[in-house]
Amino acid sequence: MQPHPTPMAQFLDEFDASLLEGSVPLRVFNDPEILDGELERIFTRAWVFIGHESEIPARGDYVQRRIGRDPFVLVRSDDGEVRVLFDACRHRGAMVCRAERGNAALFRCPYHGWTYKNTGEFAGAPFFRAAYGSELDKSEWGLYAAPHTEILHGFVFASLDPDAPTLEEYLGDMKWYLDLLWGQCKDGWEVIGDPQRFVVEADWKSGADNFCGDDYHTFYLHRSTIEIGVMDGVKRGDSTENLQGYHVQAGNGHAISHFLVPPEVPGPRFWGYPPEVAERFTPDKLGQERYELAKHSIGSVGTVFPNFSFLAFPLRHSRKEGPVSTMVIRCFQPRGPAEMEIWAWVICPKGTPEEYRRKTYRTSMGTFSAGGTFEQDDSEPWIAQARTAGTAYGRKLGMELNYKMGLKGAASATRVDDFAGPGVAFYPVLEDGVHRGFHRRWVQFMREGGYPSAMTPEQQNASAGEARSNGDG
Amino acid sequence: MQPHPTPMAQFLDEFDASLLEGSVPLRVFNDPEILDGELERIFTRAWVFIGHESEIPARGDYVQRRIGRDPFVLVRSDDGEVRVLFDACRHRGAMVCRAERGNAALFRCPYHGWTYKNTGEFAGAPFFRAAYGSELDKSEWGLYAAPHTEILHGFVFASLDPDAPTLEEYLGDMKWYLDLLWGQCKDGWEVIGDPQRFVVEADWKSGADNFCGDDYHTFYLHRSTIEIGVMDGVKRGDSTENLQGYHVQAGNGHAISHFLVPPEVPGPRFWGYPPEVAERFTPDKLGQERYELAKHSIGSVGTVFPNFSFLAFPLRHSRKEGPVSTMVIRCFQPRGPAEMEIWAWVICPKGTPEEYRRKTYRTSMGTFSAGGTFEQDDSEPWIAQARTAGTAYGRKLGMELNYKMGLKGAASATRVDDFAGPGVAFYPVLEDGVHRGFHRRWVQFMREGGYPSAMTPEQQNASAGEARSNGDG
Amino acid sequence: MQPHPTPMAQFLDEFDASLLEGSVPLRVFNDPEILDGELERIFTRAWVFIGHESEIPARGDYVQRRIGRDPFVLVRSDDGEVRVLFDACRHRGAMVCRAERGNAALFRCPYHGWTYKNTGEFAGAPFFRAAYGSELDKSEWGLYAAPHTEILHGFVFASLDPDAPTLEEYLGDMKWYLDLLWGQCKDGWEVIGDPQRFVVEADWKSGADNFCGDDYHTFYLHRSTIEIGVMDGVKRGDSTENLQGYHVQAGNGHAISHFLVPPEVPGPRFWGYPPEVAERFTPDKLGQERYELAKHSIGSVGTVFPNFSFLAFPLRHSRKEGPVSTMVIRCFQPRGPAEMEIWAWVICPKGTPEEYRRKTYRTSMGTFSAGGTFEQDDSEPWIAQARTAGTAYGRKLGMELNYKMGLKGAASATRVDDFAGPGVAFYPVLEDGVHRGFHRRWVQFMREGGYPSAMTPEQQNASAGEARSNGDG
Amino acid sequence: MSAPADSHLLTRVPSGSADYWRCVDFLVDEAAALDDNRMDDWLAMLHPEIDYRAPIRITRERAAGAGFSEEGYHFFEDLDSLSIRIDRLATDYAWAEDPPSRTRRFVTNFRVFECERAGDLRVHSNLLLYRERLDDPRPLVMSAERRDDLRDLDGGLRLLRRWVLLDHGLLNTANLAVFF
Amino acid sequence: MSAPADSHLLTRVPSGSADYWRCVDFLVDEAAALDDNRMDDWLAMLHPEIDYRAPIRITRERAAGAGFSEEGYHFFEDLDSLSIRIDRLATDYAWAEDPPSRTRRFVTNFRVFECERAGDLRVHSNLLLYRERLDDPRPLVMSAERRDDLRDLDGGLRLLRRWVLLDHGLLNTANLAVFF
Amino acid sequence: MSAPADSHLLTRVPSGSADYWRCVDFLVDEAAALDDNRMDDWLAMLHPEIDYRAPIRITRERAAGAGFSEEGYHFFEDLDSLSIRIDRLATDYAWAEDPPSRTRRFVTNFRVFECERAGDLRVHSNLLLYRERLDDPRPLVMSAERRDDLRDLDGGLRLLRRWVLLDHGLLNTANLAVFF
Ligand code: FES
Ligand code: FES
Ligand code: FES
Ligand SMILES: [Fe+3]
Ligand SMILES: [Fe+3]
Ligand SMILES: [Fe+3]
Repeated sequence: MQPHPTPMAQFLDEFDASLLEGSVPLRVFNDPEILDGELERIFTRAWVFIGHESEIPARGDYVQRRIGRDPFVLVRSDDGEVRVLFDACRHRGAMVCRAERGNAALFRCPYHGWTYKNTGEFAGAPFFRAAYGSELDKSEWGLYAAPHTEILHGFVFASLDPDAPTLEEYLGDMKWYLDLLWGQCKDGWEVIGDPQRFVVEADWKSGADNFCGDDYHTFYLHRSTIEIGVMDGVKRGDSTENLQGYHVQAGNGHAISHFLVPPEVPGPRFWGYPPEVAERFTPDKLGQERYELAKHSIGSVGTVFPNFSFLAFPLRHSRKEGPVSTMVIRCFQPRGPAEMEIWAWVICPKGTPEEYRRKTYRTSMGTFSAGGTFEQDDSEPWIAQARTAGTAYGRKLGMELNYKMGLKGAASATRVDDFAGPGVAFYPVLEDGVHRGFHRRWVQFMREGGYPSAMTPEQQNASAGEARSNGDG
Repeated sequence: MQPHPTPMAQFLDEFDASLLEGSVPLRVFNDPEILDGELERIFTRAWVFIGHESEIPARGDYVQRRIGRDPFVLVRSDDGEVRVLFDACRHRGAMVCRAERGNAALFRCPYHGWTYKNTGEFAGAPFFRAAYGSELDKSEWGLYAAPHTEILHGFVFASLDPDAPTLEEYLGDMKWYLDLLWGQCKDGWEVIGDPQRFVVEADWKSGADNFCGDDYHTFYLHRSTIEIGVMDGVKRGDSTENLQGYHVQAGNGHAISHFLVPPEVPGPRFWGYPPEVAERFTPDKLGQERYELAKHSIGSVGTVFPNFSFLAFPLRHSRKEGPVSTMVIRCFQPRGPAEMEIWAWVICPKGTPEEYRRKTYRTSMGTFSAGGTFEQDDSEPWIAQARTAGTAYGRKLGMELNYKMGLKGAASATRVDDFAGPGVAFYPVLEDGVHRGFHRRWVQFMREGGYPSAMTPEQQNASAGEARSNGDG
Repeated sequence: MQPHPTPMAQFLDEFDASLLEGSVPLRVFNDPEILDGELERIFTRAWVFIGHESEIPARGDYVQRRIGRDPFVLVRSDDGEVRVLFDACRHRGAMVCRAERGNAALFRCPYHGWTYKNTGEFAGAPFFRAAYGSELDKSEWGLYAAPHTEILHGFVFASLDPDAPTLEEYLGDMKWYLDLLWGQCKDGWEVIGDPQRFVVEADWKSGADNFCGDDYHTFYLHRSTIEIGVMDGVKRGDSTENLQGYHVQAGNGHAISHFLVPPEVPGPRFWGYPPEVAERFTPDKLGQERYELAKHSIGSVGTVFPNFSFLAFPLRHSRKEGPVSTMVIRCFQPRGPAEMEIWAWVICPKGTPEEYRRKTYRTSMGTFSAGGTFEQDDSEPWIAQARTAGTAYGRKLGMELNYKMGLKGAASATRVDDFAGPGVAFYPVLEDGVHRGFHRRWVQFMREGGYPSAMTPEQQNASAGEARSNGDG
Repeated sequence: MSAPADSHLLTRVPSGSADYWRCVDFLVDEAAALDDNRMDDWLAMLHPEIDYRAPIRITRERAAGAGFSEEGYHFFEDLDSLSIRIDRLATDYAWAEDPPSRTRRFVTNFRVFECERAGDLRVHSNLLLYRERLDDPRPLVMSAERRDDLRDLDGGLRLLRRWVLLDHGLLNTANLAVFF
Repeated sequence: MSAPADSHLLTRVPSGSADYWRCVDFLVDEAAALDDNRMDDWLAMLHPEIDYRAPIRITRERAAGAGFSEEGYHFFEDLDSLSIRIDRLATDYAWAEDPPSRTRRFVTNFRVFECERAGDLRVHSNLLLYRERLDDPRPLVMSAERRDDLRDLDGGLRLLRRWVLLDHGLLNTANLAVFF
Repeated sequence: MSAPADSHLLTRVPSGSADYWRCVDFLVDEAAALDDNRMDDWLAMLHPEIDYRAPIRITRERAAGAGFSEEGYHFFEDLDSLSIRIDRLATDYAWAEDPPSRTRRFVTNFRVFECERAGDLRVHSNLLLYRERLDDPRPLVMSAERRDDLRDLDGGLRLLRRWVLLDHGLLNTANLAVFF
């Protein structure tokens, strides 16, 4: 009678063990009990992306955001601090923020008029003294705020768990890569326009897992786009030539797939930005070595556990012009079992000339958005995954998915030590270790108990790494 | 993994205790487990409002109604009795009543034609003898009827629990107030038109709790309406002047907020009814004292536990004419977690002259209905409450709502002994005791065990009352 | 707090016992826990109908089908075998079949391009050697197929349980009747057009149970159709004259209601097929005795447990022409609590002349389809059943449905020994034994433990049979 | 008083005629004013004597007709009360429509008739109202037939009478804070 | 037999012409008759030789076309069978539509062509059917393109042929008890 | 750059005039091309200089206007990029629309204006897009106002500029793989 006879703890043990064999139980992509656990144990504990400072440039600027399914307000308070406030009035729980974007000195709850400063502090209530006398300590009745909020290169992250480590600790070696991407521009980065948001009837992990580095899908799922020449330098057919990139497990479940041009390719690349934008990059911030790496970087895609992803590649949304660099970020937000909400932003270096700014925006949206030539196909298999994950037969079979690429033996991906960045790196990208690492961290978060301890890149890679050293690497 | 680690009994104990501090757990406004409990322990036990006799004036007249989510038929049987029949054919459970209003001597089930008298008795079935021979005792196969049905001033109530007390016992001191409202008109009251029904994605308790006497919200949530002058005698701004009314805890979870005009105001008021309607009121029914109180009554709003509410105030839906009395009743029916169905009737004294009858209807619907200038705003915070109540972060925080108004100390609302009616009365209305009482009764109903014992007004008020006597009252 | 305080095993025991009294708990028609059990214990174990061979005449032809809610592909593989493949890619679980009908040598998963032969075997994957080296044994990575697939007269059935008996054993005595219906045509049968599929917010059992032989409903639910003369030879009014047919419990929960013309009626009937179609029937296949029975057969309706049903009657969808034979088959697929999907096919003997082929199709769809004059009314009571089955009051009452017809005593239906076919037969059809048998089998399937043992017709009929022998039969 | 019956006793104004287009343009312009939240423009399109009603509807047996309540109305308005509603929307506290929902009024199936009173025009049309609120991606779709009387005033048509015959029993909406 | 192809080989009847309006009026009047449950009025609009069909549709790959079944039809009717349906509705036992659902037919995107046979008119139109049943507040919305042939008879147009090209595979409805 | 304001400053083209019908026919024909998946026919209806946009929309307070993003667009296309999209659909791997969804575009509420540039026509219309995917019986309904500029080219109108003003914040759709 029980759809899930396995108690959750045992399920997690088995899952963890099965990861060593490159297996992930299909069921995790559609299960109400697992979603409840995720909301409780992942989304109220992990550091999650909230938005970018450039979305709220002035004091009082705010935008509505979500952590998991919960409503929050990202606001630049009058004291200049950026805060992440839980949008639930302390009086009777109505929501105090009504618009998705705006500027406000005060948030006034429509129900009874309790009022909060844009710092979240309680500011007043109608008939306050007559109603509450002196018993109500105003300092205790401000909006709840995320216990931790930190900003990295303008990207605002928050954690709802008082016990969370610092963002830097949480990011582990992934910070090095976020620095690589976003820490070298003179004036930082900015969001163009407003985020696009759309609902997909699939599990949020389908998106987050994919962006860990599912380069393997690019050549088939996105074949229509490649066939018509949207992605330069990618050839069709059964060739590994196109897969010259690195998979990095950066610890704590984070992963990045990073593509370099061979040293012999002339000219700086900076993910395809043309000179007038590339000049925003400077070695002054992180040093010459990292700057050189950026210079040779042509593409990146990655996921910061649990649900923040990014992608940067030069692409075409035109037959007349050459590839245009794109840089997009994503939040894969759970909405329900087999339902997520995708938030999609386009970003560019601050100071990008207007013409190229528009060009990168059009190309980014033209390829990676709900209507993008690339991304419109991504939701198809994700929806299907959720559907098969919900089957009775899949449960009866105990169906396990194949995450075995690069796990053992003779496959082409090999652990390499010569990659410039930290973490455990493989070359080329034909390997599933980045995905296995994501799920290992997921298991760790889902367990009962205190805040998950740090997971080193070696631990994250445990199975694959060991396996590789037994193989011929 | 469990979204609600607290077993229900412990949760109820904690909730009851927290009420003494003026706290209500946010979670109760959106929780599938709690809704299941409510359907099982409240809606199949409490006395609930079904409809008004004037809706079914003739024998055979019927209307479809709900108790919780369950379908019932309110019918005036051929023997003149008013009955509340469970609309489930005893044969295979199809529904026998197809229209929302009509007149029928028989209810014939469309599936196989089993037929019931409008008393609910089994009347026959096709091929009865050939099919069932002599074994089927017809007297045992009538429609189930509510075990208890009683009528008070034409208002029909029913309880699905054989162990329920009488309606009078159930109402406790609230009966005195229902008498005050509806027991003094010569020919009673009647419903105008058909009820308006609409779905709101909020918990049913948001409505029931509000109508217990949330006068506090009037001045902010309904500020748009007040600003344009719909509610006479109410001034804007931070003034308590407008709150001259009484909050009464009437026992068994029932509550009323009652407004009087000062004795110096000339002329009888009767909730704003003009002389040609007010003359329907008579001291002959309940005596001179109650009649005098009605004469000075200008407004009432209240809830009979669990989900029957009423509201009467003189209001404007015109700039050219003065205030018009309105009298509306409400059922807040659960439909699902965070979903209710609101049933809204307009009533008036029987014999109200046609012109004023139309005027009170137009003003009532123009202010208190799905499209009413007042009520259209009410659902906004209720929907938001349900949304925050469903958050993982709210659960993690164990977020408690503030029901502390008037609980302790120096606030202005004071228990008064000089109010004319029974129950525990406070003056003025700036206090949450009426809401706390509702939730105390709710806790009592939700507990396992036999039918809840009576709760006196003093018990209902326990926390607040004690606190007040320690304070300066 | 628990909506279903009865543990499932105890519930099933009680249900089984109550069947002896002709009672079925209303709750089974709308209960999420029961649906979960059905998906797990019935639909992944029982033999279920998948489709007809004539839908996939050529190699590579496929159609998308469901078992319970799970997606399968019925395909005629290149080796000529008919297979039922689980539509879940072994890589990451996306679906490999995108269209509802087509022809394919290969199924290629859109996500990463893993490819399967139309036998289900793994055929290849992009970069296979580079990605997986030699570690991945291709023979282990084909699509899952139903462990058992068998074809009876072109009707394809499958079971997802390796422990399932053969189809023949599973069908028990019902095979004799399926042979009677579909085993005597020279060239077999074929589907006309594509199946019609529609969603009904009712439990799947409402349909399956009805088709076991709910002749009782015909005269009231379908009275509109009968009144206007769609069903020949059926008279209105309280007459049993129209019910001259046999109810047969065929074992293992299967049942059929079969109608014969009296021997004195001239001319062969063959369910109303005219001579030019009836000549397709031949005694060569099953012998003269069965052929004679077909000759006198005028109508059949039945259910193969759990959810495959059929119906054949001569009907009118015209005032100008006489009755036209119809032959329809049905799958009642669960979609959710109180939600099913009905699949409806029209079939006819292969070789039916084109004009009559069109005529039988038009008449079949004109009467038995979502828009058919008969069937459009069926969903009304089924939806109502699901609704009352979901009520809190129904649960409180422990409401039991009446399945007592023919159970005891003086009713007209009598067990007969002179019916030509196997199983336990009753005459005439005014009895609920066929429905009780369905539910007895259901209880057996729902129990924990190994594959349900066979249930003989006598066992299926236990209660009713015993009762009848005590009565006057 | 019940809804104007299907106007078959009236003279049909030929589709494509000048009066037909005046009516169509009026209703299309009106829809644009409402969808654009130009409430004052809408108010200006109303005749001073406007009678604006939306009767409550319940499910009745076929033999009992369309189920419109004899006495019950969701809306029963005149210019006085409609202008109160519009003034209310203009405050900063009309929460049900602030932020405003995103609406779109699809007006189709025009049939134009001459009213009993010369010059007045009766228009039957179908209205599909698409409405989204806040961040809820599930639209609220409402449907109605409207039977309107239009009258010339100061050189332009004005809405003199409107019956909104909703195809709704139990309303699928938390409020009726928009106009039909 | 398959649905009439998009009628680009036929001569277009100019929009706004008399014939155009006759067609539009016909379809709008027809929708009103159906929405008002005036079934006899509807029957009177049908040509005695009416051929009324709604093919079943399944999901096919793009290359395989629109997915209409070659042999399968939800409806495949003539006047004889349609009148049976209408007579059935008039009994007191036609449960699927008694109480009747609340329907509204939105007819748009008219394109009128001259048929091969002189005088006959082919009209393509889009149909959105809004339908509510009993106390279920969730509407059932169905969509189709219709390709109709209209023929003059006794001084008025009659519906001679209709193909209802539904935009539905698995139907979102418990019955097809209404007409399209 | 923001959407063309409601075009009240422009001269209205009389409804029923030749230019009105040219616009209506254009949009109705265009809808048919898209619903029939005749993508090349659609491409031929576009002006070489087409500017095709669908701004992102967010929920703002009433005082802040309709909520269209100043810089954010779901679509921001020219002929070059639109033809890439159409070529992509023609491959065998455009999964989001292969099998194609079943779509129906209901175009209503036409208002036609003369553009600043003589001869160009501006049309406002409402678009309801009904869309079904695979075996999902729940339709996806999208709504928008469109503000189009049409220009004569080679004897026929071409779509020169389109603003699709969607009535959607959070999109109720897994992809925007269809055209508006
Ligand atoms: S809920 Fe916010 S002020 Fe009362
Ligand atoms: S279910 Fe009511 S008569 Fe059978
Ligand atoms: S999921 Fe099928 S190929 Fe990857
Ligand atoms: Fe992708
Ligand atoms: Fe209120
Ligand atoms: Fe039937």
